[in-house]
Amino acid sequence: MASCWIENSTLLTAIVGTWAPFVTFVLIMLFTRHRPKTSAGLSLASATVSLASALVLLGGHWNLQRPLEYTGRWLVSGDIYIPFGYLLDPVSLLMLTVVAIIGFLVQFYSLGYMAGDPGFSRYFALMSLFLWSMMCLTISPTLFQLYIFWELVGLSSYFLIGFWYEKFSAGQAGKKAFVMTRLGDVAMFLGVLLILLHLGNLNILEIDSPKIVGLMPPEMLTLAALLIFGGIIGKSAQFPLLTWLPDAMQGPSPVSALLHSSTMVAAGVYLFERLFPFFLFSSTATTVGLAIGTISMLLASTMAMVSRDIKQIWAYSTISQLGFMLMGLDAGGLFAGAFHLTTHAAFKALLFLCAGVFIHQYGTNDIYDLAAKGTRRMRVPMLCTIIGAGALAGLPPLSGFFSKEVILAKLAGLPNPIWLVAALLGVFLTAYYAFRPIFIMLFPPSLPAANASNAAPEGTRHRLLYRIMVGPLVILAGATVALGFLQTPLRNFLAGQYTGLTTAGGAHLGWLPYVTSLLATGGVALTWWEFGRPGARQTGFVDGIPVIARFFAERWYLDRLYRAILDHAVDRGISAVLAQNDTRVIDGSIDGISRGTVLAGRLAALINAGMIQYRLLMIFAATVLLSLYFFF
Amino acid sequence: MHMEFASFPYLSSILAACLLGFGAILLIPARHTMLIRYVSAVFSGITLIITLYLFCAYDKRVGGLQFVEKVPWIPPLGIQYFNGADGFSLPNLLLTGLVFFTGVLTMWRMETRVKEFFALYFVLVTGVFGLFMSMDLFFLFVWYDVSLIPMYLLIAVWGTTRKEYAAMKLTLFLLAGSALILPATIYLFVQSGLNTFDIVALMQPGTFGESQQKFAFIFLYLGFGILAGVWPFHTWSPIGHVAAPHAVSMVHAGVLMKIGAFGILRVAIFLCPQGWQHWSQLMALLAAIGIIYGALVGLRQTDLKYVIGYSSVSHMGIVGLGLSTLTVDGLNGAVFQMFAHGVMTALLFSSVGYIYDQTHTKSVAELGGLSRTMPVASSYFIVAALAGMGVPGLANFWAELLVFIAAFKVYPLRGVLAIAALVVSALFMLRVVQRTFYGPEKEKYARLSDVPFGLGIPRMILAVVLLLFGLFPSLMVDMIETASIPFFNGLPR
Amino acid sequence: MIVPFGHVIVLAGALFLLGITCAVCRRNLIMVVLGVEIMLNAASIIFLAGALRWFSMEGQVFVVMVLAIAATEVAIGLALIVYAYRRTGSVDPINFNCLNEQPTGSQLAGFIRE
Amino acid sequence: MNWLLFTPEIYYLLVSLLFLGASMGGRATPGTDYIAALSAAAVGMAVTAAAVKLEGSLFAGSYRIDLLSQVFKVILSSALFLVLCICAQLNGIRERHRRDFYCLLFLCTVAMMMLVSSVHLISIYLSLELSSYSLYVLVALRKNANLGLEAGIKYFIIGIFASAMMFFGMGMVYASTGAGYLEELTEVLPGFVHDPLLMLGLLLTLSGFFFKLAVFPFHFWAPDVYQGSMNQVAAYIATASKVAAIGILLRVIAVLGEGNAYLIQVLAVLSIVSMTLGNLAAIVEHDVKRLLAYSTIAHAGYVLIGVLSASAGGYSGTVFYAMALLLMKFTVFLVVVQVASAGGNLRIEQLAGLHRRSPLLAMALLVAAFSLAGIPPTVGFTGKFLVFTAAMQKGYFTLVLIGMINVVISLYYYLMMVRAAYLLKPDEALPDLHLSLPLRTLTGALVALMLVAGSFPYPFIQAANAAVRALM
Repeated sequence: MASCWIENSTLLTAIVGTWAPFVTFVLIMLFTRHRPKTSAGLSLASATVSLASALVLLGGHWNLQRPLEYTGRWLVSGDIYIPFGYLLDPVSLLMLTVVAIIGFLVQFYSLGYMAGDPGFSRYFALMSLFLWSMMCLTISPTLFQLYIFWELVGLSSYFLIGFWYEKFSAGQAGKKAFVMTRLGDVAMFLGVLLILLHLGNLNILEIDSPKIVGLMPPEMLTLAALLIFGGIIGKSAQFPLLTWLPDAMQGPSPVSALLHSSTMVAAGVYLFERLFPFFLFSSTATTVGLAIGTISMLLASTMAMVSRDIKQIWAYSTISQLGFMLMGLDAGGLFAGAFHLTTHAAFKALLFLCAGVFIHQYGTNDIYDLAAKGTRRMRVPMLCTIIGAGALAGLPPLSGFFSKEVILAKLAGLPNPIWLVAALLGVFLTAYYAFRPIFIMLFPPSLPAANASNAAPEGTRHRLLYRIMVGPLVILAGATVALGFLQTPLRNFLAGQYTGLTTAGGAHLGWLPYVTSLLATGGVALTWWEFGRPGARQTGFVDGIPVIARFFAERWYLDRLYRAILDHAVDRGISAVLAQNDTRVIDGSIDGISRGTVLAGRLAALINAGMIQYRLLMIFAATVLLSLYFFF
Repeated sequence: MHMEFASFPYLSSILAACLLGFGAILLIPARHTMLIRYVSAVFSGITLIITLYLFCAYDKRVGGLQFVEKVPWIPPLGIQYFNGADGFSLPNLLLTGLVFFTGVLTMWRMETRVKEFFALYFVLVTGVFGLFMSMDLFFLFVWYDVSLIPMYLLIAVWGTTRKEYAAMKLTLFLLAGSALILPATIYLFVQSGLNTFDIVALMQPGTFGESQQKFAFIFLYLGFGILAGVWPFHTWSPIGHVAAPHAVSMVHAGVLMKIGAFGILRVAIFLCPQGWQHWSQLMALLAAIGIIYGALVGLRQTDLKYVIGYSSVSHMGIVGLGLSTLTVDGLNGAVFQMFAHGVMTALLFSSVGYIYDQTHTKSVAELGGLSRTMPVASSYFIVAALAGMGVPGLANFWAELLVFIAAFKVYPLRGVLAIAALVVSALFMLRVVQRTFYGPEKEKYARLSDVPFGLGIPRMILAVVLLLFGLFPSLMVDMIETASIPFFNGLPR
Repeated sequence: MIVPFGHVIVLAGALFLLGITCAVCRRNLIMVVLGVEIMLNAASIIFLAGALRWFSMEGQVFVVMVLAIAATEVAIGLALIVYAYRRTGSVDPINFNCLNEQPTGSQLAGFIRE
Repeated sequence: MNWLLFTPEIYYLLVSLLFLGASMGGRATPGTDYIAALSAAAVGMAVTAAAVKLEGSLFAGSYRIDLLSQVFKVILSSALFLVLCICAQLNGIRERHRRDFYCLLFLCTVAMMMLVSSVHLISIYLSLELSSYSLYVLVALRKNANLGLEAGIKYFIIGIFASAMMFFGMGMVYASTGAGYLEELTEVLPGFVHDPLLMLGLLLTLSGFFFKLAVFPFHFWAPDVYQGSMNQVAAYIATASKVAAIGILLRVIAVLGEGNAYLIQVLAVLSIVSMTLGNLAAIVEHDVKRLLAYSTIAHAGYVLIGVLSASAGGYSGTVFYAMALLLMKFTVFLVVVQVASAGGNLRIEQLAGLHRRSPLLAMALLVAAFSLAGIPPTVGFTGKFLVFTAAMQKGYFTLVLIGMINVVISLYYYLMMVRAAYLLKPDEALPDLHLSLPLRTLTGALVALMLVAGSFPYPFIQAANAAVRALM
């Protein structure tokens, strides 16, 4: 660390903001495990500190000219230098702020949501751990640091998904998430090493500078970019590693809101933003990225169309929206990706938190059940859900509309129109699946008696908890509506990033917004026809074709495929063969040697067992043999 | 007789503490079990304190061998009692101190033949300490055998599953290793023509010709490699881990396997650098196979200790890979990994020890939902498992990082394979955690108690160490570099 | 020497072999001892040949000594054999092979195999 | 002639004659006899020790007194003393044979002492035969006559067979060189290196020593004799007799010396076969004494490694090894004698529960077993190390490697003994073994000595070096 870190207020702010959650984590784990209130207080306080520092940093560097970088020695070994430090530039500041805000809101919300849980302290400790690692990831100046915290957010995700570890499926889901992201991480690690090999260090600014093209042969650069993209695929749950995210919904809803929609899974997209110029150096990599993004987007959309679990629907939509972001980025639109990331963070967190309120109240995830139990009477959450879904669907004038529009504009600028067409199809499908649960919940076929369950829960304690939970909803809903109008300031803010870079400017097509909103409205309308209108059968058009519905519901059989590979190829295949090899071949040969030795021992004993004269003969024979040795 | 002591003989006092402890235990009548435990704890604590002191007192700016003690032993053969500590041995000494002390505490509740157990345990550790500090080939070999022999009784008497088979197998296997080491050692002694077993003198460039180095290296590598669990000579280790009592498993996986790796480093690589360069391809291959193989076989295991055993094979493969890279980073990583893996496995075995004492089973299938009944014990295990998976923030991550970077540079393909094994190791570690600690609580384990504070101390120490070096890896790497960089600069190019 | 040295060696060797044959083939302890005596005598012949060859008396001293030694040998041997005959009523060496009960080894082998 | 040089031998001869006289008349008084024998042996040890610095030659130069012989005599006299220490309960033989037993034991010791001093073919042959004859009778003395008798007959037949071969060989050596003194041989040998007659003669000559040392193929008596003779006699054969054989072998090989590649190769082959065969056969053995016999055969192989190195280091290593063998073999036999106190044979399983019955004996067994296997820091390891180093100096890498592999094999059966003592539970509860105080002290001292001589071998190595200097 720079020696004057105390005096440098920016750095001090950053350090305090990022490390406060870690201190909280340690304090809670060591001392306040059995004092839930203290733990929550500590955690919330540190989240507040982080939020404040993030806002201060953002405000203080709104007009940042060039990136600020502070590094200090962490580890030096031979010619490997691994620093720890802070890199403050528009991209990281924006992400930092997003993380801090949503982190704060979700923690506040959790006060209500997690109240009374036996693992209350542990929950807040883990949330702090996550916040710490996510913030450190965001401000990483080197890929090493980024990779380290990348792993750590994965770890906190593992623990938070499996938070209710007594539920076997929760633990399984956590494991699945960790291992699948690990798969991507390994690829990323290899990519990082490849860069290290050629560049000699992993400073992000250096990787992003054009000199890398001179240092790395093009095929190596492409390979490195693709490998790192592997990490993004894992973390952002893109095709083909997308199946862990729906399962991750086993965790508490606030966790889904924070980790598995708005921030952690967006880390993949963030990494792309970080290495944006680097990726653009390799056209192959961007094309592959575009394809992966598109496939993920469409695939997830189809899955969302048939799911009955509200959190899973939003999870699929997350995958799909992350795909959108990657498409935008791969098309060369840094702002497109970053802007959609920001708005998505807001509205997706909103959606999950709303879903959390429903689930907390009614104890079920199934949208039909929820509808039957009367979610429509919970006015605020319902309204917020509609706002969030509207943003998700890209209905004007909500923020989602603007951010998607930017991406579409970038895609339209590409020579190949197929990406735009796919994206427009995605817009339609998004609108369809986003409003499907809404209409189902709004217009249940039959409602329970009005008084049976009041909209707002009864009892003062319940009411308090409910209020605590609703507070963040309102804020997020406000943000969802407002963010769309902040497009220009944000664009200006991000314009400072990667100034030297010239990318193909997106075509500014006048007709695009209209087409988009038309498609979105069309999607909503179709949903209304199928689910919303009075007397609707509440089955989607996909449900009409059972084969396809089943296909979608089974996640295109991807999960089964992986399971089969793991079970049959790895577990019962390679692993079993190797285990057999261990016991049969290696141990077998060693035991064989021992047995052989014993056998030889018995033979040797046999030689010594004959009668006297036989022994005399042996002596004589051996002597003759030895003397023969002399003569020949 | 000419003796040479650089300072107060700290290193010898470690050995003295062990031997005094041994003597004290022998003198106490067998029925005073509590007294024996306290005596053991005190003496092992003393060794821990001394090693810790040495680790801190070592002057990194000066580097080289410090705390040197030299006493002629058998002058006609040039054998000296020659101890010294450098950046390679200090981490291992500290590790031994840690595992020794925590091992004694882990066995606090053991009731059968307490006196004999601790006496043998002290002998075992004396050998280990001696090996790490000895700079004389002859003594190094002696300590090697001293540390192996008590294993037989320790496993055969106090062990559990297939204990006699395991004990016999382990002893013969490791002795077979020494059967390769001793001839090579004497060979080097004779070939040098210096009439000395002094490693410092023998490692001067030009002492041995290239062909001699190649010849001796392979014997030394295989001999020590057996103890280091090099594939395909690893099968003794999982079986041994499983059968041994907990503290012995701790020492065994935590320290004893390091002896093998340390021997490869201190003897084979130091004395035969050209042999090292010649055989490094083979080393890397065996190591890479070991890493993947261990992880994949570990996937199939259903006994907690077997899982740990195979993970050790995999992790020791990482050490081997680091040693094979012929780079500073590789050596740093390998030595760091020795330390980190030692602490990590000790923690794993210590936790499993507690769990086994409570539930009387090690079968993953029978266990389940333990997080509910014993959250503290579980979290220790989980911390260690995470370290084993190479999660950042814990010491193992750094070690593996350094090794992988070096390996990727030098042997891209083998490096990639080894890195890919990270996924498998994550899979099998998490699988065990999932089946053992998560899931619904089982009726029969509902009444078990969690780790009381006192018994938790050893695990706490180990976990803190893991975290400390995970957050501040420089503490360790700077230490190792004081040895690795001069060693590399001294190599003939 | 009248007889060439080589011839004497051959004679001694033949005698020695005869002795060995006797010791190995005859199923009688006394005959075994006798066979060994023949071997000693063969050796004596060599010594005598050597004494003649090198014109030294040492060889003859050897022979004298060995006569005494052979006598002792036979004394002890006969004592043992007579004792044995009294106890077992037999001087067939095959009757004196009860010590080495065949080691089963199955237990140990089983242990290895487990 | 300076009869002073001959003092130890005369002393032992006199004691032996005294016992001979006593055995002819008077009633048996076991207690007194034992005390007398033990104190005679103790005094003998002192006499021998006092004579250690003597030098000179006797009997027309056929008998040499030098440091080597005197050191070996000290070892031999201590071996006798040690063996007598465990003869307190001579349950193996009839009471009326006790005095005969002592007489023969002393006589045998005299013969062995003479053996290590002999430098002429005749004196070698004579003393060898003398020691053998005493042992034949000692073996046959056993009360359980079928065991003792059979062992005695086997020992006798194989012994005389080997001695006849040896004598034949001596004849060939003499006939081809005309030399009877070892020194003469040294001088004339270089001219005869390619004479097959001489080479064959040397090989056959060595067979007598090989018989004593139980080297393949002259080892066939060992298992049966160890098993058949009573425990104390077996202990004596395993210790004293081996030491004497090593002593004379050193003398002879030192004469044949370097440059005799054929002979060295034969020795190497014999060494390898002996170790391997001995160790392998021991694996499946259940009778402790028989097992020890096989282990003796294996050890003979290790000894040969030192001998065939034909260098000062090798010889001194061999001397050290002889001392080590005495210590560790005797310790095991001490345990055997104590555990099988009724005088019977001992099976490995009968060691079960020893660690409870007598922790001291169990520990002695443990240390001795590891020492026999050659595990540091015991004396057995140091001995092996010295021998191996010497062999390596001659470049016999493979030999050392095979030796080490044999160590691994041998560890198996030594561990089986340890296992029995520490792990097995006896079928029925056996009473504790109470050792008398002197025996306890002796056991403790032996254990300590094995460890101390293993860890601080320098003084012992110096002694061995000094002794060997007489050879060079």
